[in-house]
Amino acid sequence: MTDLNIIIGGPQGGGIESAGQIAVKSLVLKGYNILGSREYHSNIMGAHSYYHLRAKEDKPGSLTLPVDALLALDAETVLTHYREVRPGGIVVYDPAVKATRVDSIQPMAPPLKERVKKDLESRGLPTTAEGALKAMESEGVKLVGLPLKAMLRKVSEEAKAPIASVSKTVNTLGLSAMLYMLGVEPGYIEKAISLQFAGKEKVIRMNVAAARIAVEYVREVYGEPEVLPDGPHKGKVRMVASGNDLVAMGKIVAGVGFLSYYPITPSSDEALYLERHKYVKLDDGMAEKVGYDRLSVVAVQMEDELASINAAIGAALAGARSSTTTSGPGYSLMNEGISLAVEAEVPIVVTLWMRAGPSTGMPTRTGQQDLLHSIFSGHGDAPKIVIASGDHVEAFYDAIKAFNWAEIFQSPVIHLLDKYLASAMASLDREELDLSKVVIDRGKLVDNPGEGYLRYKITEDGISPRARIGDAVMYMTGLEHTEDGKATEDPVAREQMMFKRERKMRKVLEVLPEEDKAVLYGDPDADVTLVSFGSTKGVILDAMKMLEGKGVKANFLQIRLLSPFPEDLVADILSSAKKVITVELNLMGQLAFLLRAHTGVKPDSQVIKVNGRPIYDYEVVEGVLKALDGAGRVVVSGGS
Amino acid sequence: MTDLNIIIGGPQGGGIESAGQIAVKSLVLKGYNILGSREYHSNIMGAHSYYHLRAKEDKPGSLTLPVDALLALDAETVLTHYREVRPGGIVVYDPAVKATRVDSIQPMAPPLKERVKKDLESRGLPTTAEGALKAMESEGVKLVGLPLKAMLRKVSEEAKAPIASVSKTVNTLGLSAMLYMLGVEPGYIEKAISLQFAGKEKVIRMNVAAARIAVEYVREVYGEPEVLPDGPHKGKVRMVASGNDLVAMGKIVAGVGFLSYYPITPSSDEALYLERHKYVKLDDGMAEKVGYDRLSVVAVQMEDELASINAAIGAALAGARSSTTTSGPGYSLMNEGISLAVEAEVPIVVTLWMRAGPSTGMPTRTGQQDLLHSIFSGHGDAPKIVIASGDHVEAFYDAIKAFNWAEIFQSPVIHLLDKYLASAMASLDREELDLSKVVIDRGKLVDNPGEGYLRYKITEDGISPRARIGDAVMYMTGLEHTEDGKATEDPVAREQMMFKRERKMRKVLEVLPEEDKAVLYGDPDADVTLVSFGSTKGVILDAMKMLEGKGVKANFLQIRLLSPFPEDLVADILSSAKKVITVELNLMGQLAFLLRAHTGVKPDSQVIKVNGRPIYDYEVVEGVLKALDGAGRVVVSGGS
Amino acid sequence: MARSWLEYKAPAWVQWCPGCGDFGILNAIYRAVAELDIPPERLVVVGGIGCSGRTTFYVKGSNAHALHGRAIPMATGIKLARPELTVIVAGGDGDLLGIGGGHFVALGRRNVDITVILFDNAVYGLTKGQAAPTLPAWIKTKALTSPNIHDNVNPVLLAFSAGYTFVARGYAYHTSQLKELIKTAVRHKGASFIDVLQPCPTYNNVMTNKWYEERIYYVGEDYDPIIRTREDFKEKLPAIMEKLLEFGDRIPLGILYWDQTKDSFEERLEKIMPGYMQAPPGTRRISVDGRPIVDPFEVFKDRVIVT
Amino acid sequence: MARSWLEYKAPAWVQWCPGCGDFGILNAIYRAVAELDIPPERLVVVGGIGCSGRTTFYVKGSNAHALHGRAIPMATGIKLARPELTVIVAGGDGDLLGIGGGHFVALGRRNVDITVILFDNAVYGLTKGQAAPTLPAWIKTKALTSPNIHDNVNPVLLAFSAGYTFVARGYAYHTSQLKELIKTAVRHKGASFIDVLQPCPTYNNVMTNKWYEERIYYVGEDYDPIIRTREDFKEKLPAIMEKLLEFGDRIPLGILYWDQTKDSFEERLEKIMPGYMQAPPGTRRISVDGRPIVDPFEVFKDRVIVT
Ligand SMILES: Cc1ncc(C[n+]2csc(CCOP(=O)(O)OP(=O)(O)O)c2C)c(N)n1
Ligand SMILES: Cc1ncc(C[n+]2csc(CCOP(=O)(O)OP(=O)(O)O)c2C)c(N)n1
Ligand code: SF4
Ligand code: SF4
Ligand SMILES: [Mg+2]
Ligand SMILES: [Mg+2]
Repeated sequence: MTDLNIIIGGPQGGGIESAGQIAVKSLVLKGYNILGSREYHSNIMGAHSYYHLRAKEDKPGSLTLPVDALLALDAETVLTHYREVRPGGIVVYDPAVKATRVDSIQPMAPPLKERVKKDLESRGLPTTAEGALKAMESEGVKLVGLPLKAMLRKVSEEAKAPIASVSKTVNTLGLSAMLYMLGVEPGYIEKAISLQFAGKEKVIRMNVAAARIAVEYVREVYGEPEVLPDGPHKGKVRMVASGNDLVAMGKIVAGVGFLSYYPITPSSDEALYLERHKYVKLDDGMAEKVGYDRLSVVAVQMEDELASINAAIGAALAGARSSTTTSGPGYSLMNEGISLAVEAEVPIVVTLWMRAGPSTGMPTRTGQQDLLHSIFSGHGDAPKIVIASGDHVEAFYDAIKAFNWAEIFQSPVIHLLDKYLASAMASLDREELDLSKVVIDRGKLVDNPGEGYLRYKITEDGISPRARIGDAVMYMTGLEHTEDGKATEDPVAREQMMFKRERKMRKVLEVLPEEDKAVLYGDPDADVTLVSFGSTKGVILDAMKMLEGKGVKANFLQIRLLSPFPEDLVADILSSAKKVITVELNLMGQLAFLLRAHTGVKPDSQVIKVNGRPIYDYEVVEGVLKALDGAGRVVVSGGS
Repeated sequence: MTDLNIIIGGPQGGGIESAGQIAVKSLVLKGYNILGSREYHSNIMGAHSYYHLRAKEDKPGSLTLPVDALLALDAETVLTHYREVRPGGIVVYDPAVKATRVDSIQPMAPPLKERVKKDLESRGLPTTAEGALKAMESEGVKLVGLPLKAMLRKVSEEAKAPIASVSKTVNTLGLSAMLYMLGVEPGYIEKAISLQFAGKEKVIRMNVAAARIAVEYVREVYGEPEVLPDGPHKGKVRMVASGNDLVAMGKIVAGVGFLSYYPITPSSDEALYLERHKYVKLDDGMAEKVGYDRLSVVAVQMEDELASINAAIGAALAGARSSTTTSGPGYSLMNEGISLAVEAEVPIVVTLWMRAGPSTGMPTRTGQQDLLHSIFSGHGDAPKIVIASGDHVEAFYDAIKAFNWAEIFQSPVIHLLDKYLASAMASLDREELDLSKVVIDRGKLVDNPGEGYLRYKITEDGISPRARIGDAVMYMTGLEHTEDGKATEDPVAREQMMFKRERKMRKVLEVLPEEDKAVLYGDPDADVTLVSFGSTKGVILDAMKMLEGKGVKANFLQIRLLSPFPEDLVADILSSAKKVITVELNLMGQLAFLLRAHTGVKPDSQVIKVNGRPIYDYEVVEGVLKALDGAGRVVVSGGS
Repeated sequence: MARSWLEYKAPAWVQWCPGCGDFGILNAIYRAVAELDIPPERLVVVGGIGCSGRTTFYVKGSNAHALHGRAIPMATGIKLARPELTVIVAGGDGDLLGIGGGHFVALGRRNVDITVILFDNAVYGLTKGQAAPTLPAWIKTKALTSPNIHDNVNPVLLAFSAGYTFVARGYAYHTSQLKELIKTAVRHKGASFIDVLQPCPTYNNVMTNKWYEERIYYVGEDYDPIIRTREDFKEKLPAIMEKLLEFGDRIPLGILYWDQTKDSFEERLEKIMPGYMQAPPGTRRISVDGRPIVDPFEVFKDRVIVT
Repeated sequence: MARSWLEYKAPAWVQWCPGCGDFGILNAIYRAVAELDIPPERLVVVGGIGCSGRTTFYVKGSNAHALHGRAIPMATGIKLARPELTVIVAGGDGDLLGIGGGHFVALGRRNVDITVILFDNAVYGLTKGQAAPTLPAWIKTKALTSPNIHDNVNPVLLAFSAGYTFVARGYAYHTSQLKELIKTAVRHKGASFIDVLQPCPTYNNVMTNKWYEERIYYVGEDYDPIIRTREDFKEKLPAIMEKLLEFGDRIPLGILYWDQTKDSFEERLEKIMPGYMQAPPGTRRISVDGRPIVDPFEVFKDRVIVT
């Protein structure tokens, strides 16, 4: 069984992202499933960034530490990650960085500098990259030095291009050397390079040259490595996409007509991906069926998030499947619009990519801190639908379901995801994005409302027939209103409308299938039940297996629907749980809070992580073991 | 024991507010305690508005229905309130409105029209004001007709002013007639008029003339009424003020230096009252002590609530006691700023006057729907202090305490109140606003920070010495930061700051006295414990007495501090409760939710009200009785 | 003129104070849309929050009453989803220039085909008379506790600076002239703006009907605000700027600036996505027999890898 | 010139990309505040969110890094609480004219004595190159998937329209000229605005140093932007408008408009509350021996009733 873990680090703007993607593609081509994610600073150039990836035969649900190989494209990487490579692993680095002192590295965070210096000093090592390399070596890590400058000169010669213009291949040099050392045949690397730079022939040529030079060099110095066996996923049409990509894809598949957004990490890449595909040519057959041959999505960058949500509301009123995408700070600004969408019963989908807060916080780091904020967003009693996706596949389907639910229940739907899922890339099979599972349901949308149309007609399920603005005389308002949408302050009419809206949320719980509410993975009779939501899913599933190896039988309750909360279902499942441990990436234990509020179950322990890094499988294991040892709250803190 | 209940109704802009205030003042002058509140539409002129008041020897904690007297200045009032006068009560009206048909009253809410017509028809009465009067008469209400037109003509003669210019005294005519019929001597009414229009001699003269004419008329037609005995509160220096007024007063007493606001009901009147007193002359002794003789508060109307909160944050950074005031929609817009204030540890006070939502909702109606929204406002884990005032006196002190806490804990403090308290007037004794109870505590504010100052120094209690911007080189940011306020994404430094902020909230619970956290009123051994927060306090205290009359022994747990939640204290108190019933003015049972989340106690029943009107004493009684009968949720719906 | 203005009168009590300038604006809107013969269900009045915003309840249309300050973005969403509709924004000075100031500017940059009617009473009517952004400094209207110390913003200049392609000023009590302005604005393809001076007899006791009547005048026949070419712009600009800046003893009414050279946002969308107008997002089909019309493996080829 | 600009260099890694125009602006700020001899602890740089906003971490001062778009209101609160401080806002075009557009306009109306420096790179730098409000239409910078279909806003015209009393334009790489502009802006008592053209070599591959160098020029000695009287205004306005509007083949730099006739907001506050400046909210005492200094029954007489 292959389980390959890699970190590729270097300065922001130094090609870390593309090196990571080439690695991902090489390994996918080689037949593996991959999971890879980028950690980076809120900065354009120079700060430390790294790509963290894992390749397995089955689906990796989690990144992990330590890794098998570290590619360090600068001194900072060596000094940041030297404690994260397993004994027997390799580090690929440029010997030229050895002399670099910790203190001389400008971008390096001062607290990290202090920690590293202390550690190296305590080991009696110099506080330089060399010290860190020695520390690794002493722990059985193999040092693979690459004279990058000399190699670049070679690339320049081969590619017949000046050094300056080939200097960008430095990441390819390092990467190819590392992959080759790990047993990936050069052919895969070269194919991955071609895929990565598709359409840019010159760039491909230069990078392929670099790859060859690197491979040659390491072969010469370290000999032919053992070949990594091929993975089982060869000869297939697959997809490699990030969470951001998959949500954009889901929206387009769902028929989104309008996307408003204001740039913000980590949501912008969703908008960007959607914009790349905002104009789709339909094949003739389909064109005939739908009556147009070019599907155009109006994607508008608005002046702020207030505008984004209100424009999305406007487009939804006019009949478009309408959405906006943002993260915490933007969502805070959308609160008022959310409350309007509740009161006025407007079907919009708000994709909320959580990142580390409060406030501007750490814009490019992950977290699950917006759970309660999103549920209780918007003043007044403003119930809404909140769904959290556990992984890439769910992200895709949920993006579609969110539109269905928005229209069926005439309610804002908040689709909760996080920075980790946003940037994490996963390999997917065709069957995983199975359109035959996808239904487009627009609920009570009526094309011909007719005379005397009442937008807010009181009905048993609380849902009124919905006409598009432009198809009937009607009135829509955020003021309390009578059935015809006219403002009223009548106490009785008011109460009626409050209860109408409440009924809709009851209906949500009635109508949604269990798998969209809460799902129990593993043996119902396990000794311990882990409860979580969102992107921890894969991590917890992986950790469950590891726990089993340690003799702990755990199962996992994934809460999918956070609002309205499926209290009966969850209470029912938890009623037979022997021990309940929540796992979440926030400080206050927001899910634990919600659980107790809705079911009365107070988790026996909480495992939390708040340092802005994704949680790793071994941390869940560690957390659970400590919890079983009696810890009330376990804080895990891995990652750089 | 006097218990006088009155409703004065008429069109908005028709002097209802001033009639109400004259009534209040007359009864205060007469030695009573009063509570009076105005119900009105979000409209400038013409819609139905009414003043609802109660006078007692002891403090009325609640308004109630039915009333003893109804003054109906138009047909709509008759038709809106005819079911709200007790048998034996009186209705003062103008016979000229009798013929007015329900259908012809434009401003009247269509659903109300339907209900009234149905009711009158079912009684076999005409669907006119006359029908409603007959209905009242048949139930033993005494009809007191006033020929207002003729009386106005008389006022015009007496005041030697044209009809048009005296027409505004129509409310005084009706009011004086009613008060006189209820036994209030004309002298009090006239004195109240002089107080109400202090400084406007002509207006006073005209209204006094009107009062005399009215009294004369009713004396002639109905004879001399029995005189209402004087109340016990005579010969005192008292205050009659609304919740809005008292919060503004509290802020000024607390030393507020900066108030930013954007107009919104029901907060605007707080800002308006503060603006009236923003420039205060100090006496010479005090001037010498503080070094200035004119205290000036910078009160700025900003361009929106985003600006309000950020300007307030700026002023707080610069060392001012700084505040902003708003209601739901504005608060939604402040979410991002709140999150910043949490992350950057800025002491600001946000006064949140709740009104009926969601969205624009019913701007001038009351509710307690923003409890969870305020607690979870702002993305990220953004813990803050939330305190709710139960009555006028608490509102005053809490406004002061909020500033102390904001500065002691370097945190935003949300002061929760509602529209009902905002506009309700209460009489207060000097001892109730006792300055000897007031301390000004600025926490760790340092005047001379010195070299090497660290704004976010890690301390045991999580609280760092705070210097004003302008007194030291420093850095303040909403990004995660190191002790010196520089942005960092270091995982360890990040975690440290998260825990630092968490410790502060723990400290709040440690430091605050119990009376500011949760207070149990009544016999700890009662059969049923009512739990509530905010302005229901007086109502519940009144209802407890009524329940006792019905053989139900209830006590009342008022939750004052909603965040951080005093879970141990509340759990402890509730642990001996026999039956728990929450009372709150929102749909989802927000306090009940919070209670269960924090203490595990699921209330046996919930009494809720969502129609935008304040809850009345008899409704609490009714709710509790039904709850004791086994109802899980009781919705009460009184009021017009 | 197929329709009577009465067809646009919604069955609702009009809640404004007696003598309020809003009545004049409402009448002008009734008459303009009637003369333009817009079917009520194709007419979208998007209102802000304020006395002015209530217009949405009084004009029979397919209307939306937005949040305070957010009428413009909501209208933008509606218009871009259904470009065939007539979209009019009705908002107050607090609404459009205070809390909504950022959107006001952004609409100019977008030039979406929306007509913005500013109910300019220089006060916050519905919240009881506070100073609005158009209230000149040092005026103390009755609800203020001290004189206004903010300068007033000049709405027509701001609109011009922001990029509106049609900028006009009207007077609330001059219903027929205002009606003509509205008609022209609605016909203009792009972001059009009408600053309507609107007395608020209840709260603005300074800028009264009398105050305005002493100052307003209509720009004459000789005044040419129309830009047909870039050269026009250079040439006519000084006169236009003079009018845009004039606000004091004399206040010009009429069309002040009209740039006919620019594409609307919808036209620009059509340029980058030909076909958009024919199958706009609001009304196009998004499924066939309840199934999606695009397959991810066909459309998102950039993410497909054949192993 | 008591201080060296080095005294203002905060000990922090400056995170901008190599060649970024922001370095030039930062240097100009260092030198301006040094020459103005402002003690670092009295200097308040309020930054927005963006590459530009990071300036707060690089200038030694008593600084605040605000929310995206909210630097102006935060600066307003700081300045009004402590009018004796020097307050400079540093923000991007997205920050100040996009999400912060409403506040940008409002500051003009208030004329608070704040200097706003716009880092105008026509893109959203920190979020990876999206179009900013100052990017002209139909340009397709590298991060865009299709050409920009928004018109660009003209920052100096907008500032003028909003009421800023000092409006200038500088160029990021012209450090010494920019330094002089900043000094004059800081000295000006009122809302001052400097639009600094700032190449973003990483994302704006159209409006490059070369692009700017081909277009920019300094207004000459003969150009007189100073308004000393209301008559001045009338007389000089045509020339001023021409400069404010000029942005294309030629882009004027220098002081474009300078109105010296208006009181700052602080001065207006002092007019309605004499004594405000002497005992401003930020620093005045609010208690004596831990007790309040006002008694409600003395101050709020309007609510007192003697029964
Ligand atoms: C976010 C928010 N803040 C404040 C309000 C309260 N509010 C309602 S109307 C209004 C201003 C009205 O003034 P304007 O826009 O000039 O309209 P007018 O009433 O004068 O027509 C305000 C501040 C609100 N509804 N929402
Ligand atoms: C409410 C909110 N929305 C979005 C963002 C994300 N964001 C950070 S910087 C930025 C724009 C930066 O552009 P600009 O203001 O032009 O500054 P520059 O980086 O170009 O200097 C955005 C949108 C945010 N921080 N907060
Ligand atoms: S307050 Fe003013 S603007 Fe509002 S309805 Fe009355 S007169 Fe009109
Ligand atoms: S992205 Fe542009 S503006 Fe930001 S630092 Fe880099 S060059 Fe400068
Ligand atoms: Mg107005
Ligand atoms: Mg920028």
